Amino acid sequence: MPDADYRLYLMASAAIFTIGFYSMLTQAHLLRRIMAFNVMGCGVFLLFITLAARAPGPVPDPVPHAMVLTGIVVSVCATGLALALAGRVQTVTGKTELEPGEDAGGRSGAAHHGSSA
Amino acid sequence: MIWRSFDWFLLLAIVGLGWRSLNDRDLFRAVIQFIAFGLLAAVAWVRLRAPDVALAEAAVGSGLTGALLLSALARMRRREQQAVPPRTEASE
Amino acid sequence: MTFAWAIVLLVLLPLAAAALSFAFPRRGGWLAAGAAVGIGVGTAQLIRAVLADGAQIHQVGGWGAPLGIDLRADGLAVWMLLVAGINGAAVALYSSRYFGMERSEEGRHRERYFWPLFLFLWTALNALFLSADIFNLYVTLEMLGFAAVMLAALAGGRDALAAAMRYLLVSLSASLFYLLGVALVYGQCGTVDLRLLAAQAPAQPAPWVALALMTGGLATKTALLPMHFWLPPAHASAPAPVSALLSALVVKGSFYILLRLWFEAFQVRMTPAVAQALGALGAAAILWGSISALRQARLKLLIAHSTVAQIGYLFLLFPRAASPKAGFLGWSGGLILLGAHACAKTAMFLTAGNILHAVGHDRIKDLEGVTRGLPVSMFAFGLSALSLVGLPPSGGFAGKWLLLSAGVAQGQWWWIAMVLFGSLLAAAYVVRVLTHAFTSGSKPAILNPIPPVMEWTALVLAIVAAGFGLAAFWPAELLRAGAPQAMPFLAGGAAP
Amino acid sequence: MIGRGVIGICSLLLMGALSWAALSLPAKPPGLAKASLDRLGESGVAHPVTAVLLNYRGYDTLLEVGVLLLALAGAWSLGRGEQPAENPQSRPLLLSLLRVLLPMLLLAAGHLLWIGAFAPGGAFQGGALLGGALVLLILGGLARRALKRERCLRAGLALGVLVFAGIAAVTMALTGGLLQYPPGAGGALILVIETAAMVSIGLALGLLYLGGQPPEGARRSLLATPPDHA
Repeated sequence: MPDADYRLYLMASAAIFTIGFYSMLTQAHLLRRIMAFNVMGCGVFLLFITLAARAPGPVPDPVPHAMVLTGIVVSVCATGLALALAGRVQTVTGKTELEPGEDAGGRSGAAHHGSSA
Repeated sequence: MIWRSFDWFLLLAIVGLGWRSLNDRDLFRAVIQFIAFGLLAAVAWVRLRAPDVALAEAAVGSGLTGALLLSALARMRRREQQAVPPRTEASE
Repeated sequence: MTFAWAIVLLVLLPLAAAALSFAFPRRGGWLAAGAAVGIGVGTAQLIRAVLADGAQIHQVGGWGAPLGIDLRADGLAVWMLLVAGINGAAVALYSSRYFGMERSEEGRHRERYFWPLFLFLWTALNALFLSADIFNLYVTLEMLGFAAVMLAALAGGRDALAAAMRYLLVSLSASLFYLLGVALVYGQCGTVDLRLLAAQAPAQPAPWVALALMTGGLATKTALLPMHFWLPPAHASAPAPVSALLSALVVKGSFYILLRLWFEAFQVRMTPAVAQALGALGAAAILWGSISALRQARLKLLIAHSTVAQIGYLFLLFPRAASPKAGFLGWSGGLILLGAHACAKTAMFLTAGNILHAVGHDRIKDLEGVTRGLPVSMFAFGLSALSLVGLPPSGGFAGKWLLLSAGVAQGQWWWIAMVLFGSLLAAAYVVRVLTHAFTSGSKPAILNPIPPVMEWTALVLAIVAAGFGLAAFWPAELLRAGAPQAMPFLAGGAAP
Repeated sequence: MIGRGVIGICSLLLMGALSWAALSLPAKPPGLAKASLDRLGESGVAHPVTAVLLNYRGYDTLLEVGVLLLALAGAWSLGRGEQPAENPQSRPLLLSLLRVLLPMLLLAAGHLLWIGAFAPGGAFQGGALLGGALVLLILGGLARRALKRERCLRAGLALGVLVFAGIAAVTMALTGGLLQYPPGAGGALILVIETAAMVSIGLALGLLYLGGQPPEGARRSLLATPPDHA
């Protein structure tokens, strides 16, 4: 297997990261935004792995590989956590997306305090 | 030459699937495309001589993440069908 | 050897306590108390070591950078550890009663999960402050982010969950921007160690892009204007002790990494233009945050918006400290302000929690008579307001004074006007709360009694914030004692 | 709200900057490939990636095992999840599949753990397989009783962090260095850490599938979502 043309892989990593970033900002459905985060992460990992493959010597650089393994596990943790949170958001608000106007903060305060007495 | 076209094909497929998985109207199809995206990424890691990462990507990045997404999607669909009136408080 | 054992106390102990408090949910409070004592001892020892011998290095695994990870305790790191320790301990003490007040199943559930999440948050902060490795910093940043988001979601209401969801998405994307920068830096320099990067001083294009990506990600996590939109809802809808942690400590974690990048690893890139740009964003944040704080109807939202403004002050540190002239004045001023803001903000949010629980709401215009019912809490609020506005002898005063002196020495009058105007605005929004609270209204409508511990914890922190200016020479000495070699103009004040 | 056009233009600029920066990186990067191979003999394992993960940069992995537990604790803090609805038609198929697949997955996980010392594999990959096995068990409805034993689950989840942090503290006492293994003991200690970590990783990844704390039987928590039996 001859060496890959690494410039292609580098540009692909930039493209994948950007696609994820663009969709994170333009998509509304929480599931899609969580997938967008994973796609962004994949772009970053592709950059790490390409850099590792370019290292001079008989074998690729193991340090970026280890970093990506760490990154993949962090990603799946984040995905599980985000999906669980999205599920709760849907149960409580009935919606699978966040409302853009919520930042204005009309209602606030820890809601549970209202019920404590 | 063969490897070069293989690289082109692989990367175009990854980028294309990445885009489709985030922009497909049908969420179920989007998730399936996302899983395929992860599997192709694992092929890319093999191509870049990173078998450890390929193993982890196939098992975790594509497999488990895909399972998480699918079950979350099923749950979301079920909640939508039940159409529970939105509750205002966490307590009942 | 001191440093080695301090790491065990500061990182391994809270981490193990977090795991244990997850395995034994009923013992969370005691485990947190044990961790707090250990962290206190570790911080004290480390401060002594840094004051006596300067910066401390520990090579994890004995490998040493670039192959291994180095941990480092210098004046800046130890100062941050101290600020986190004081506020963390106070929040732990407050929470030992706060979550127990609710005797429902839901309240018990919250208390059980508060402790492991809180301990993970503390572990992440300590590990972050000690790390000298930008990839290791990424791992600590993720731990910090997860813990912060899930603590914010603990309130469980509609607003809290939606705000936490937004916070999580923003935080995860920002982390990836940071990680992408780390990848580019590694590809260029072949190391991720802060001190080795500083020695290389790379001048190629890739580190510029990397630095821009990392700064963008970290500024978003720090909620610097215009990336502040996620902060007010998340901080205001969380339970009171969590709001305190988020405002006082969590945003400062990413700010700390920004300092490390710009003043240490990539010091050569710190051009006046960059410094002025970051400072200008800070100034805009002061204006926007203060004005929107003035317009809030609810106390917790007011305090959260005030955090956006106070973060702006922290970014004034960049133009002040980057100048070779009087750089150390700006550096120590900014960092003293950081500590003072942390204590004052914790005290304020804890007070707000007391008010919310005692009268059942936090609408500012209906707070009449609260002072009669909660005199200790309102006194604490007043004292912390003193520091937020920057009146002597508070820590806020000392920090602003040093920033101003640096500005005067550098002849930058525009910035001085900015600091003073920000103080006026801060005075306006806290006075608005105080006038309502100190008006003797019809009845002190206290519904629920507040445990004394919760009132006195807030007061002690407020006293620390308000009286801190009297001892401001001490942190300055600490910061100077362990200043890294990469910041020569900071240590001596001489031109590089 | 900013329009899609503005976001699109910003994204294109971002992509340009990223490509430019990535392409400008040196073709022969000054990485740590040589350094990590040169000192492989001292690390106690023969596979470079495992050496980086558990020795050179073992501190990262320690914190990361913590992140995993934190993520699970966070998901549980949201309340109870749901037992996935069973499809009675596909259940026999799933069960017969499980009978074949489950022992294979467990064997493969153990194999990956063992060969991680000298070949691609290790605690993460093994843990991922364990997590997959647990997901299949949950899907087949075979994990119900196990999921009720919450105390055991909690202990298993915390095990990885506790063993890793404990060994880190012990190495400190023995050698004066955090995670600095005594000469010759590196391989054995790494295997102990990896075994404990694999159990916790597998449990955490599998349990994240439930989307919350394992569902309770009779007693319903206030925070639980309304139970919906298909």
